[in-house]
Amino acid sequence: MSVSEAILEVDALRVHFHVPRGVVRAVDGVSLALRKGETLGLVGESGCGKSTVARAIVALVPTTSGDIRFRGESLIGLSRGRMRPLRRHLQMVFQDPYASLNPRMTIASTIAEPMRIHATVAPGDLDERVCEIMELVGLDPSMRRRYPHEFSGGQRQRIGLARALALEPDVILLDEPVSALDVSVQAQVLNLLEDLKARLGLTYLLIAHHLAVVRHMSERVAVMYLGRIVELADREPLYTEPIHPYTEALMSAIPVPDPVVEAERKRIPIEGEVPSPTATITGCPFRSRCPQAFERCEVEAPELEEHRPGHLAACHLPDAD
Amino acid sequence: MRLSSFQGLLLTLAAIGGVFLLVGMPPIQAGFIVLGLALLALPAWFSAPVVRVVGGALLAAVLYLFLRLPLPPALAIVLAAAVGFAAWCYVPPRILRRVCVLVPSMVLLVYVTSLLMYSAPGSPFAQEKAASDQVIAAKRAAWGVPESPTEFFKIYMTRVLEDFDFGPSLTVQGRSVMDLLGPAFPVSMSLGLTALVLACAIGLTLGIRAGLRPNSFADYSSMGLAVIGISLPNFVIGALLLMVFALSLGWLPVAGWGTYSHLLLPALTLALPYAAYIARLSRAGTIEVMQQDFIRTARAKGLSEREIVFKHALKGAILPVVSFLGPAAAGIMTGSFVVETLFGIPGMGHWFVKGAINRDYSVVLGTAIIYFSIVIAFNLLVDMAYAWLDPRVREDL
Amino acid sequence: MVRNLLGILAVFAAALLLVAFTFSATVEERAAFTYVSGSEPKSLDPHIMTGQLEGRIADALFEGLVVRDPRSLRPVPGVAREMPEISEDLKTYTFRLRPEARWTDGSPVTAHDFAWSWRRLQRPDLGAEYAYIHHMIEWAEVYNTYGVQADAIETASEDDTSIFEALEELREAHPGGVEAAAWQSFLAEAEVFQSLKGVGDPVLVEGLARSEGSLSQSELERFQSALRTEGRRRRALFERAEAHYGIDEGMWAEDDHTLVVQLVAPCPYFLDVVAFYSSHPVPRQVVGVQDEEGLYVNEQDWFLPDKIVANGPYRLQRWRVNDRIRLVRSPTYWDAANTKLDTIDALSIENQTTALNLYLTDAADWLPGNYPTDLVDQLEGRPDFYDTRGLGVYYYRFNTTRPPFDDPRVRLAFCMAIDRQLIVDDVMRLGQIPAFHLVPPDLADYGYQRPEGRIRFDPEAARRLLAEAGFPEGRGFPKDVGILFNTSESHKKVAEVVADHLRRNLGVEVTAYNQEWQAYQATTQKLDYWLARAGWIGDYVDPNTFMDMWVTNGGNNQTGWGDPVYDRLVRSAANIDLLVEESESLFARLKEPEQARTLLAAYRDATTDADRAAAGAALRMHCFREGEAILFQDAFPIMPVYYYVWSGLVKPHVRGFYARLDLGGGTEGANLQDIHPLRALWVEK
Amino acid sequence: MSAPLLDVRDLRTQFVTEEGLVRAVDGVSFPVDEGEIVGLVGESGCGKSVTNLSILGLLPQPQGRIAGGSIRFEDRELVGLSERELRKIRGNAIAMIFQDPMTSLNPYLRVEEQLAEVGQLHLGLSRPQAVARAVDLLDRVGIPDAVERIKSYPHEFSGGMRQRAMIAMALLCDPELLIADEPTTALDVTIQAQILELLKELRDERGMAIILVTHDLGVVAGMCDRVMVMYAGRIVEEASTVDLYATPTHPYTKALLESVPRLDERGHARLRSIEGLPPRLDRGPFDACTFAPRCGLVRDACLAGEPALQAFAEGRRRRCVLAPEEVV
Amino acid sequence: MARAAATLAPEKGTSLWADAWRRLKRNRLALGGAVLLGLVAVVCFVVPVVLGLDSETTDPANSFHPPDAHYPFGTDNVGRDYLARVLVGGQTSLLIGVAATLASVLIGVFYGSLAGYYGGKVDEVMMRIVDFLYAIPYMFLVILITLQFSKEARGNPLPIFFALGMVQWLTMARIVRGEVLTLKNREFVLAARTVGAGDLRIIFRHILPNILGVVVVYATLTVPAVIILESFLSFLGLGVKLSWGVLVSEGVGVVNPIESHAWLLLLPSLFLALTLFSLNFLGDGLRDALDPRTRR
Repeated sequence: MSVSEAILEVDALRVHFHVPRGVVRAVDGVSLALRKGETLGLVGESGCGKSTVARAIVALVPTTSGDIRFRGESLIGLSRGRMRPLRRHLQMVFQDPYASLNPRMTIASTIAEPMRIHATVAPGDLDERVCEIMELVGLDPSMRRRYPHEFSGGQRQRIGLARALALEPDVILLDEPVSALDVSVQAQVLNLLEDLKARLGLTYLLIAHHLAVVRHMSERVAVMYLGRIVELADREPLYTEPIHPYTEALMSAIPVPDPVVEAERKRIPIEGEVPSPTATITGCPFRSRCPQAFERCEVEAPELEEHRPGHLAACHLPDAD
Repeated sequence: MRLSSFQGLLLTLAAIGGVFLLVGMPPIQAGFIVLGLALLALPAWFSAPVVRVVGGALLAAVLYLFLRLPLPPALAIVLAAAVGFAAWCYVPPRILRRVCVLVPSMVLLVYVTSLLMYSAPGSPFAQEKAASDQVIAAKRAAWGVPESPTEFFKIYMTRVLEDFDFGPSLTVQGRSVMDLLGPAFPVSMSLGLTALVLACAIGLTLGIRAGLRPNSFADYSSMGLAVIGISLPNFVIGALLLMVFALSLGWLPVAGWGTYSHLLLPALTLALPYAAYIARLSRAGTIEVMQQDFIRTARAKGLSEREIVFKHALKGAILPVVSFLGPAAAGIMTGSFVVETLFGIPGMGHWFVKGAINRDYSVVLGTAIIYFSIVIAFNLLVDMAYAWLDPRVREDL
Repeated sequence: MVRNLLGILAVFAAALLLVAFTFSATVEERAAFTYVSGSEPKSLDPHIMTGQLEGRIADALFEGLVVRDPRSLRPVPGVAREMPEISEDLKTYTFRLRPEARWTDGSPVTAHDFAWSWRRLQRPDLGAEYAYIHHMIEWAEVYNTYGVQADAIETASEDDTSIFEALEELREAHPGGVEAAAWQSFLAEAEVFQSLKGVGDPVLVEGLARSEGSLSQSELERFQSALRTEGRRRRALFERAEAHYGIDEGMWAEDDHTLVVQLVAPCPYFLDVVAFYSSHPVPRQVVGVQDEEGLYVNEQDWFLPDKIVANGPYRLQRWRVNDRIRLVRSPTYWDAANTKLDTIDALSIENQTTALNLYLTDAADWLPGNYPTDLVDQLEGRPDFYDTRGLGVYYYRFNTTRPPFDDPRVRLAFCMAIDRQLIVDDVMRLGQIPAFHLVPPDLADYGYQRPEGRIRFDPEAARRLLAEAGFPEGRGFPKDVGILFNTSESHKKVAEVVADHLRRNLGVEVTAYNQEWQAYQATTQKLDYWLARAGWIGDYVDPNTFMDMWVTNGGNNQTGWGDPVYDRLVRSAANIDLLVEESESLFARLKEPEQARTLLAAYRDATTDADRAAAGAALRMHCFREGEAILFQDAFPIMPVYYYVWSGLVKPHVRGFYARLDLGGGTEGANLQDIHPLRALWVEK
Repeated sequence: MSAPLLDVRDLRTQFVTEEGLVRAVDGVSFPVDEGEIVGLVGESGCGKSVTNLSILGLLPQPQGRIAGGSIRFEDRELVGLSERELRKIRGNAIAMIFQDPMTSLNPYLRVEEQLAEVGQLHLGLSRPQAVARAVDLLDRVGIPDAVERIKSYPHEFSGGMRQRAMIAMALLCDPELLIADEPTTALDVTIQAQILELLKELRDERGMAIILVTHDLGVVAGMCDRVMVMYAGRIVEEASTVDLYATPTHPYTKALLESVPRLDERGHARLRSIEGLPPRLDRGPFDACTFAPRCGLVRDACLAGEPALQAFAEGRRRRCVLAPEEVV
Repeated sequence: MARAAATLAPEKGTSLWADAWRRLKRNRLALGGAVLLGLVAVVCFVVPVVLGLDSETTDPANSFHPPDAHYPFGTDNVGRDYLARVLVGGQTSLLIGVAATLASVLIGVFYGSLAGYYGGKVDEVMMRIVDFLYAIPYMFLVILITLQFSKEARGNPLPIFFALGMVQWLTMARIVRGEVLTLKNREFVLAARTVGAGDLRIIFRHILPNILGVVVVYATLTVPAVIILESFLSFLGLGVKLSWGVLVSEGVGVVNPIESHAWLLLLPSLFLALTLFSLNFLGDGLRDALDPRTRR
């Protein structure tokens, strides 16, 4: 595998929110590099901060510290004017296809809006361009004067994708793109995503809690827990030889649609639930649920280190072995 | 453009000040108001420790003002300081933050009300026969009502802070504001509470009945009945009630105050519009609650419809009503002018209207302060009731 | 479920319990006599109060030297043992007080109490609105007003510049002299007229009257020095009055039971004034508290139930604001044996319908006028309804300083365009008399012999006049003209009909609009109106109570109109001696100078005091006639509409209530001032 | 073999809406035996939840109604049973747990109250007895420190604990049948695993039957003895779990299985997608196979009429005109 | 790639407004309200012009004329045609209601959306100011503002609606702010931000159209509140020259046991009640139609 350039780099990103009961460390020191043309999967349970990472990248939430670089250029602290042209190349698709479209706008204006804002297309050509994009995502252009509520979930997700594609971006952040869809429609959207990537040479950051989807789509996968990345590796090594006990447990918890396989699988039970996001944590954040935790985990937070080539994990276990 | 919050404040205040200047308010007055608003806004920037200190100090100061009257000064200071200290230690910042806002609010209220009063034509000293400037000036000096509202504000605040004296009424000779409002308060309280109970009883019955079967006959008839309450001014309703129950049937007295029978018609008149609002709110509340998943759970448990409504749905259904009760109570206790006039009741509503109409500045300020206090008190009550009903907000209180 | 329901019920019950707990009224027995008093009394201090409803209660609580006989309303002895001795020249009244008169605290009512009280009424720092009612007494006006006027002229109060200084500034600003128009507006702005009220100095009189041409520097200088002199004069006089009024001059207590009053000039209505509530004694032991520096401090709340000491037939037992005042029979009253009602309730009810409902449901025995006016037709036929002509006039003021009403022709046109007969017959419907003059016709000595005015209902003539003034068929007439009235159903009715008449008869669009009382007063006093509704009810039965309103810049004038001739006439009526000197300059400008000269000659030549008094009285009436001629033949500063009628409902079991007066000798009279003394009432069931 | 615990026959449930008559469930029949876990799988809107609500007579009123068919539970006919009688069964012999434990518990009442009332209602227990029983069950479903925690309000519980509390509530009266309507959809996978494990244990322990409604084929695979696949208000295929996954004989089932990415997949096979959308149920009744418009194997026979649900092997039924072999 | 526009001819979609309208049309009560309201408005504004009715000409000799063929509504206390007065009064009442509501909507939406959109401390401060204004008795705010203009106004409704608008905007601001607060974190707003939309575009294109429903509902319910408040001012004598409030408060004077000229109260009350009844039902219907949460 040739070492491709990193198109998007996230470096020691922290996003903290102040709430009445304290500080939520939604993202607490995440570093990622997205290589051009790849799909990086970001998985984790709800509240682990995976969506916040994406939102921080597109500046929907303010960054507490750390750096985000797009094509080597830092996006942090940029003025609005400098940010706008860069932002064009960085688009996002949201989870809920019902909430992510303005119900009062026709889908033509929804898709055209980014082009209007950035004036990438002459106003006279907008309509035509909208039709093109709609065809690209598999929608019938003659429906462009309709409103979102007249579409099904899968179609809406296509519209959301069309909006993201309107600016011909390089990177698309996919925030749980199929989790709200029915199974049969999921496949349509996933296939479409793959096709588009191939056709347009896109780079994806795929955020999902569904490990199977991530496995299906991504070249590399990062697992998050409590605002941190606990493991980051190429797909196959991660799924076949996970290092972090959390990754392992997570995978074992996912049922496989095959009774024969299911019957044979051994489950790694993890007890309890994710600690409160406002709690201050010493040591390894996972230790309260980790079946293999030992003394060191109590006191020292493990760093994300390369334990095998290209396989990073934040765990003391490999050292202990 | 994302504003920093402080920039936002400055911008907001500057905009408000600008609007005032634009409509021709003297710069000093605009300045005072903006300053007051700034004081009002400032606690938003206080961190918890600052809130504790400022809130505790303000609490102590206010307490001192009260305690000093019956107690020797040294004792008052000690007591107030002790309570302030205790507040600093134990009272949650959320409540102290309220204190931080309340005190400047009260002061600003007095100032803004003074400005409003002064800007209305006429003065409390107007009489039918034009008096000479000298006589008027002498009267103004004697009553502590100078020509400038800012000066008046200073005099008034000094009087209140030093003697806890809300001043003499300027148009009812020989009576202080306390003399006038003191006896009127329990009257309004009796009337208001009765009306409130009536309003809740009627409103909840109609609203819940309607909400349980939306778009049914029960719904239409209940809401139709309720909407009557807000479709006519209450002086018309009062007059009609009077016509029927007092004049035609002779069951109840036509006017006056003294026996419980005097209470019923005015309370009903006062209650009807509020009953209508309550009906509306509880209808919406009921509809919403009845669609909740936990109602389905309750059904799946085998509970009877009655148990479901009264045990599981009721609390949620009346929550919107509860938050309406704060403003409603304030409105009911003070907005009864029409009812008082119609039924000859010596309540507070009279002073809310007559104070302004007679330009009785001290009465106006007195009523404003009372209203403010009632609003605050009822908001607190409502918050408590809300927390009692909804455990989820208890921690936020 | 039960818990939830119980919870709600418990909250309700707790709230209702709180109601029961705070329920503020004790159930009171109905009073022997209850009447609807109207709005809440603003004060029960007889020197401060100005309203009829307050006066009614004051008359029950306090007793003056003379009181009104309930049947005839003529003055009869009250605290005075008998009617006063009146000197031959009609200027000195000597009252002898009953020794048995007592205050409710048991102390005797003495002449010193009256002297103290009457002096208090004039105290400049009391600011009593009705102080002027005693101004016929020697030194009273001086004590009441000269100090303040001298202040205004000469000494600058802290932030206000004095007239004198303002004049200095004016002179410096206009080295070449001042235009008359600018001069007049300066005078008005500095309120010079008010401060120089009654000035005799010819330089000042001439200066004040200058309304054409301009004033040169030297004239201004002369004016200024005369002003300085006048200020000094007033200061000196004030100091004298302050030292002596009520002590040994003007009016004083000769001994504990003798009060001597000296009038400036004979005053035929003086005893009426003595019976008026402003002349009631107030308890100096309660009212006048002496502070450390030896100054009298006026207690503001001395008349509240727990403090009041009074000398009248009733005591104030309870006063619940906005509800009722409870009066009980006073055992210390000298004539307590003849007070018949044990308790009286005066209800504060403003709403007319509520008042009527209370009366109709027998919760009140007397409803003086306070019923919905639209019900007149229905009420008139009832046996318990009464009505009587009243001593009051309903009129509109013109703002004569604001075009187009600065043109008397426009004012007259307006006056002639409204159909008063229709207003009284179909709008008011109580038998009111259409008014074309100011003074009501029932003043026996005067009313029926006054000069014809030019006002009548004549739309044709009115249109002609308006055309002459430059508004043919109302064309070009300002569009924004409005008729101001103070908020009230019945004023509104009249104003709307008047506006309609003006529209139909003159073709001018005028809007009737209202302001509530406080704003209305400010607006009319600042002359910020076009046409404003007003009414005046005589304080005593004499033309003077109407005529003295219209003197230049008088407190009740508020039209901007003024005429030096009129002013002199009114002043002369108050003191005929002023006419004896230099009368020709005035007579030359009268309508009937010959008659005036004849009357003056008779006055001069009178040999006996009685003759002289009779001639003086006739001359006085002539002054009023001439004055009214100015008002209604030339100037029309006001538009009279009708003379009042009083009416009300009184239960048949109420006795001692006289809607018609028994004037003796079988003649009946109208109860012009709607006075029904409470002390005389009783109830027969 | 004795009569099944629950026997649903030709159930037809309809809703009257503004758009028209919605035949949400149209001729559904299935038995549930004692101690059996039956999976009901399908996409949203296929009628699986409505089927369950129909069983307990919990259809939203006044729009919903059972238009036909029969539901026999322990030899009693539930359709047409009075509300009063139905209430005796609900929460007692048949209990139900719902998808979102966040909203399915009453936020205004303590957990104690919500649990105890069931015991008081159905078992005639006194309040303290009912509470004690509730504590026992909370303990059983794995809530630590149940004596104390039972006094909490639902919002003080985490999502997993709430679902455990819901399960405890359902188990209070030892129901013969537990209907679990998407019990883990709102939960994280690790919690989902715990809850599913718990349900399985409970079944083993108490021998109650469970109807497990879900859209997740993986959940079914690990849990159920028998699976019914629903589509557009109908059962299109029914089989034992093992058979169904091994040899899906309905094109829809097959497509469904092929359209989900699997965790254990090797290689990067393209997912099979089912084009189009399920039919709108307010457009019925249908005179063709409802899946025909989306079916890759559609032929004329499919459009001629609606195929019936027919048994073709031991314990297997399907609704398709094609031969099973044509599909596999 | 030139494609004939004809082949692209789009189908017209139905907007949510159209949907709401369809739902509203099903709500017979609301529709009845709307029709009635329209009828009242048309009658008030058209009939006086068409019939040339005169509400000012007095004829005191003919006062309290009961309704008959010539005077369908009778005459008032100075003999004016009561039909004309009721209708012309209706014009003022409706105008005041609508105008004051518009004023409150403009101020409230502006203020509320700023507070909600910028959120955080700005929101806290702005809402604190609103809370503060709430604590001033609105009654004498209205009275004092009305007094302020009593001279210039002379029965002109302008200051009254200004005064009423000034007190009504507070609730509107609160409602709008609440809606904006939830909307601004909705994904479609976030999506707009990620494509680079500016604050103004987001407020005007994405947020305001979505709160319009709530605003319309609340505005419909504000109109009756304003009309009632105006009648209260009329009761105090602070009202306008002629409105339903004026007529009704005058009419109340006839409720007494002596003789009731009942039509003087009943006819304007009927119009007032019908209007408010319709507005309330229309408002409730709109809420049901526009706000899917309370919809069944």
